[in-house]
Amino acid sequence: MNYTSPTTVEEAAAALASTPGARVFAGATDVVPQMRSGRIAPEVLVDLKGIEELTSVSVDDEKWTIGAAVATARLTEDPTFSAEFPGLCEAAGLIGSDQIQNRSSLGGNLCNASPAADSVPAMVANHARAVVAGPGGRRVVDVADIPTGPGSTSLGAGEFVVAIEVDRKPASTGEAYLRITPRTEMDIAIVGAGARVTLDENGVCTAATVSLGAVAPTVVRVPDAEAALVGSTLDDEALAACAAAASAMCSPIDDMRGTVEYRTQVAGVLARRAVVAAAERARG
Amino acid sequence: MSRRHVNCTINGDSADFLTEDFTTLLNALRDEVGLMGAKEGCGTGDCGACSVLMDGHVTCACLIFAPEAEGRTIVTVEGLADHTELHPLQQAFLENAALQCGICTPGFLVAAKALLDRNPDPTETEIRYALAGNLCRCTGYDKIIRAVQDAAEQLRANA
Amino acid sequence: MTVRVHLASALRGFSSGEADVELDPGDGATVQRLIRMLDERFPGIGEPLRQASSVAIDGEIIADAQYESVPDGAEVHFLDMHQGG
Amino acid sequence: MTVTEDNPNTGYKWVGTHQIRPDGLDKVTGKARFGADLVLPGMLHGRVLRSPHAHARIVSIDTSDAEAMEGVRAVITGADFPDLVEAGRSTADIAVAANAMARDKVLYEGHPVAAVAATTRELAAAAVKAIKVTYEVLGHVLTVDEAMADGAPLLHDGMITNGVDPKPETPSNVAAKTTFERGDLDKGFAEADMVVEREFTTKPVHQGYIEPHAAVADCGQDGRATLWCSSQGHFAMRAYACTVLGWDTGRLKVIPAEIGGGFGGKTVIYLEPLAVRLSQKAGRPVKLVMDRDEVFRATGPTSGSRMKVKMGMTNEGRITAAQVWLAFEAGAFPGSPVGAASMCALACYDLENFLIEGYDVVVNKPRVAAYRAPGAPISAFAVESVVDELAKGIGMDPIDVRLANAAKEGTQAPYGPKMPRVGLIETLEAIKNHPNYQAELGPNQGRGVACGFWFNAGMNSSATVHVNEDGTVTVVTGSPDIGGSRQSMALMAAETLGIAYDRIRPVVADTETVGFNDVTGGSRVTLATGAAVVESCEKVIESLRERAAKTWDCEVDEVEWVDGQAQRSDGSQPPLSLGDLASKAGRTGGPISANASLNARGVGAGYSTQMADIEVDPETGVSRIVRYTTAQDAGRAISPQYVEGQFQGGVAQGIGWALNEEYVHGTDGRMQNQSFLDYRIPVASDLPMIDTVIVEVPNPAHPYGVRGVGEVGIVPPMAAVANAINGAIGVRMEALPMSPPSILAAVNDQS
Repeated sequence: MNYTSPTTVEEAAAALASTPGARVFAGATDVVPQMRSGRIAPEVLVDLKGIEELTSVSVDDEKWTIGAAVATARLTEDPTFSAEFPGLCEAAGLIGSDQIQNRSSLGGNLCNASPAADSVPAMVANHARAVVAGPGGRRVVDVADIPTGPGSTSLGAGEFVVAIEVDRKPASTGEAYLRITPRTEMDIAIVGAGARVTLDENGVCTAATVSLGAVAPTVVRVPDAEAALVGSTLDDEALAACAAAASAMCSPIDDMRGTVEYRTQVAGVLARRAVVAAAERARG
Repeated sequence: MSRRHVNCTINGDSADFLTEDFTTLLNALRDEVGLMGAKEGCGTGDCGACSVLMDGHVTCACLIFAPEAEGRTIVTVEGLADHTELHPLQQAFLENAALQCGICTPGFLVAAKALLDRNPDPTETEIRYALAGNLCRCTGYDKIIRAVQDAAEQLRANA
Repeated sequence: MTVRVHLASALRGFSSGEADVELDPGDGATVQRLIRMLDERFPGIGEPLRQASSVAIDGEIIADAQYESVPDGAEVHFLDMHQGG
Repeated sequence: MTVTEDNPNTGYKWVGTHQIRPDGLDKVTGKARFGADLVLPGMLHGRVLRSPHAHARIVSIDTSDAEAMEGVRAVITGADFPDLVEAGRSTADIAVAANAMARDKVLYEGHPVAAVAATTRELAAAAVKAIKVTYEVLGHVLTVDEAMADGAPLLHDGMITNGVDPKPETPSNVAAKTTFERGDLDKGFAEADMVVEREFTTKPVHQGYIEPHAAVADCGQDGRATLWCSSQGHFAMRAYACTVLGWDTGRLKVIPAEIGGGFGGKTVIYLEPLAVRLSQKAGRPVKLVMDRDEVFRATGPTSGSRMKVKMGMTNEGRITAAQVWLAFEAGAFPGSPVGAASMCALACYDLENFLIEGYDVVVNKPRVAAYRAPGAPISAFAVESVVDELAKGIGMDPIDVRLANAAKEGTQAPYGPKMPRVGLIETLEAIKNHPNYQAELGPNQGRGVACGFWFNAGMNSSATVHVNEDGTVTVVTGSPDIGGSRQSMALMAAETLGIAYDRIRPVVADTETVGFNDVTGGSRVTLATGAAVVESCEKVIESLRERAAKTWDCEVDEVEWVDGQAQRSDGSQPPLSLGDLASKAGRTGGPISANASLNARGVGAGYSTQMADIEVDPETGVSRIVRYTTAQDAGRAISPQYVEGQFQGGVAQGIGWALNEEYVHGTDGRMQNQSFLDYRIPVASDLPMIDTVIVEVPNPAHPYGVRGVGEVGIVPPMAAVANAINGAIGVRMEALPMSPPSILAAVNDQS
């Protein structure tokens, strides 16, 4: 059992390639509990926090590039980023306590591939992309395409996420994330909903994304909800259609955190509320 | 198998210890360094009893691998008092009866220090959310929140 | 001297359903003497009474009360108490 | 805020004041040593192998591979302990031993089957995995309904229900039935203008102390051992461990560590005898510490239940009859708190007609342990919910309804005896007069009220008081300090001796240093151990008066003890301070010291009335505590800040129980939520400040009026919250926890 802390993406890739039982980690907030419960038993742990690219945030006219291992606390306390993406920050800020926030990362939250991961619906609502590095070089894929089911991803052998890219937010656009948990903090979403809407000068919705967490094996987008919103003024009728579409999109499970009925019903409520919150932000 | 040598700063002193690669910082602090102030309540980052500051940020020592401490600055509850003077948070916890059994107290003090270092005048709600990662089963939190408010006031007066 | 002993429902099998029993245990009576007298009247009731963890004498609940003295006119209840958390 | 009966000026100098607790400094600086903090030279690390099955016969255990591993120094199984069945020991002793280590059957997931000691934690974990256990898996029962069903798999062959006449002939999972009854139920219900009948269920909940169980044992070659552990009673740990080991009590010395929370869950043993036996086999000290998942799977909890309550009320608010049926999960061995739950269920009320039946039912879950007023919160949830519904039904204020039926001095308690002076009415009035009772409620907000009763306890305590050479004082007790009792001991000693609080050092001593003490439980320490401290101090004062009389060459009755000084009644001599007398103790008869050992008398029952203001989101079922107010009769608050802390802590635990806490088991009989992430105790942001009113109706039987405050605060919250939810959105919650999914399901059912 070895710990290694590479300083370049290439070294990390080599470390991953050299041992089949190697595993990358950033904050270890999921890795340690999984090791402790015996669910995973990595032979080598590759700490990504020594790689500058993975721990830095940059922005240009087109996009934000967020290192996959950047602690969510560093991201959410960035005044520029949080002003532009308050919804994404809300979501990232819900991943556990302050103690966790100083370790957890967007990359880790994504690659742990929990359907209930809080930051993922918000990233999906914002059309975020993942920059993936691996033996075959780099590729860029939609964040939504990384998780393929609970605990599994589309990452190939030796691949890992280097950064999350989010395009600069267009004008008159707002986004939001809401979730339901029994406790106010330190909890896993029973249902989560992300939304982003763009409004024109008449208040008509010109673009919308609605995403749901914890209601299917992966985070899902809700095209019918988005269709119901676009072209509307987000009036009650459109919002009701959005809620109904969100509920209809659910294929959840019964588990110790919630029932199929509950998740299905509340997904609609949360989707509607997330859209309302996003619209308020879009209106400024 | 030979053990790894880790150099770091703990509570203001340069320190080093030997560790297995997969040992947690919490176990290294307790077993190798001999600092027993950080406690294990869960081992999974859910209770905050092992809270320490790493480079000024509050984290759960149970979720950190000991080799990650290389070159870092660690502060535990044992490092809060300034020689003969208690930290205002420690004094406020005593005066407000903000502890009963005391097992969670080290973690609360460390997390509260992290809060006040970045926000000297937090609201009650901000304190409650900042300390939500620290479980206390004895007090119902009421007196802990009041102690943090008192300490914040004291620190602002001292500043 | 009169002492009134209350028998819990589970013990009334011994007493043909009688719930309240009056005894004259005489001066210097103790709980132990009450149990002996009850066992004479309702054979077999002594054992469960001795096993009761507590006895209430005029409302005061006392643990391990076998040798507790019982005043004239007292009301006595045998109780199985949980020690608490 | 404190409400004192008749508001007497107590005249106390130390009792009732705010002081810094004696153990506080160590606890804020990280120096305090808890169970897992002890390290001994050469110490081995132990690990327990636990059953993956809820119910199975152990066919064989092969430890040879584990024993052969490098670094493994000892392996033990049930065969390493005496067979208490063969030895003819009591059922209770047999259960203690069988729960500590399974012999032929495992009765719940997490039941210990073997343990190892090795040179490192990692080796111990690996060795445990190398032990091969062959099980014959049996059918399991997880709820009282499953356990009581015809043909249910039996946990204990041949167990016949106690308390049923005539005795049943066939064995079952029902260990015992308790019954309390009075009057004529039919007549009572006939007199009612309104009758409500409902069924309720609750889940097992864990005490949730933050410190996992830990024990370090060091057994010598002479067969004697020293055990360090964190518990609510090291004398009890000694007794239980020796029972399991088959040892004389004198072979084992137990040294108490600081205890990181217990709430009843650390009144029983788990690791202690295993650590001793491992150490004995290895010839080295052994430390055993539980992981959090082990704490959930194998310790605590309190009972899950099913309950039926039927009550009748007149339009004037008089309860005419009450029928209560309780079935409690005991876990794997008999001994649920259903008896206490039965006794407490109706103890807030003065009733003519009632019937209470309680069933103690074994199921394939961890053996239940005491949890804060064991049993009372469960039955109170059901009864206080029905009282609330009746009050709303007849249109009467919920506090007025309770006042109209309240138990008071002279009330014949449902469990038999007449109540002595008690303070229920005062707590009801304190809530009614509290400004929060008039606070305006917003949309989807509701207010709920509920009451609770707990006996409190006395039991056995010992204390020794030493006067040091300079007049400082050491107060030695054997009651582990779980929430500030060292402070209350010091305050009562200061008050009695008339010296300053900071001249007194209270310590909790080991089993060889102080006389016997029962566990710190039942809210008994301030009362009982406090009484032993006060009595010891009084003996010291007697001795001091004699010594002063010697010094002055006068009669003892010419000497008074006032304000920490001996005074000559006629004023002819300057007073002698405690320090003066202590420094010359050698001349007046030697060191000054006294002890007292007693079975405490004068237990004073505790009542609490609480009010919850809750907001419910009707679209999601998410609830929020807007305001919470608790009024509890402390008798006398020796240390008011810590009394408030007990009130607030009990309320917070109750709110967790009400809203989110529960054991979730799969159909495979395994617990699913064995972490603090999924077993959701309240976090700081879940709660508001908890407003407290310390009601003081002094216990006439205690020197300072103490009743005990630790437990009753957890009795009312579940019903108070349920009643508030009912006020907010109209649904009557019949099952705990009232989590968002269950509230929303109730809303859906209603509409």
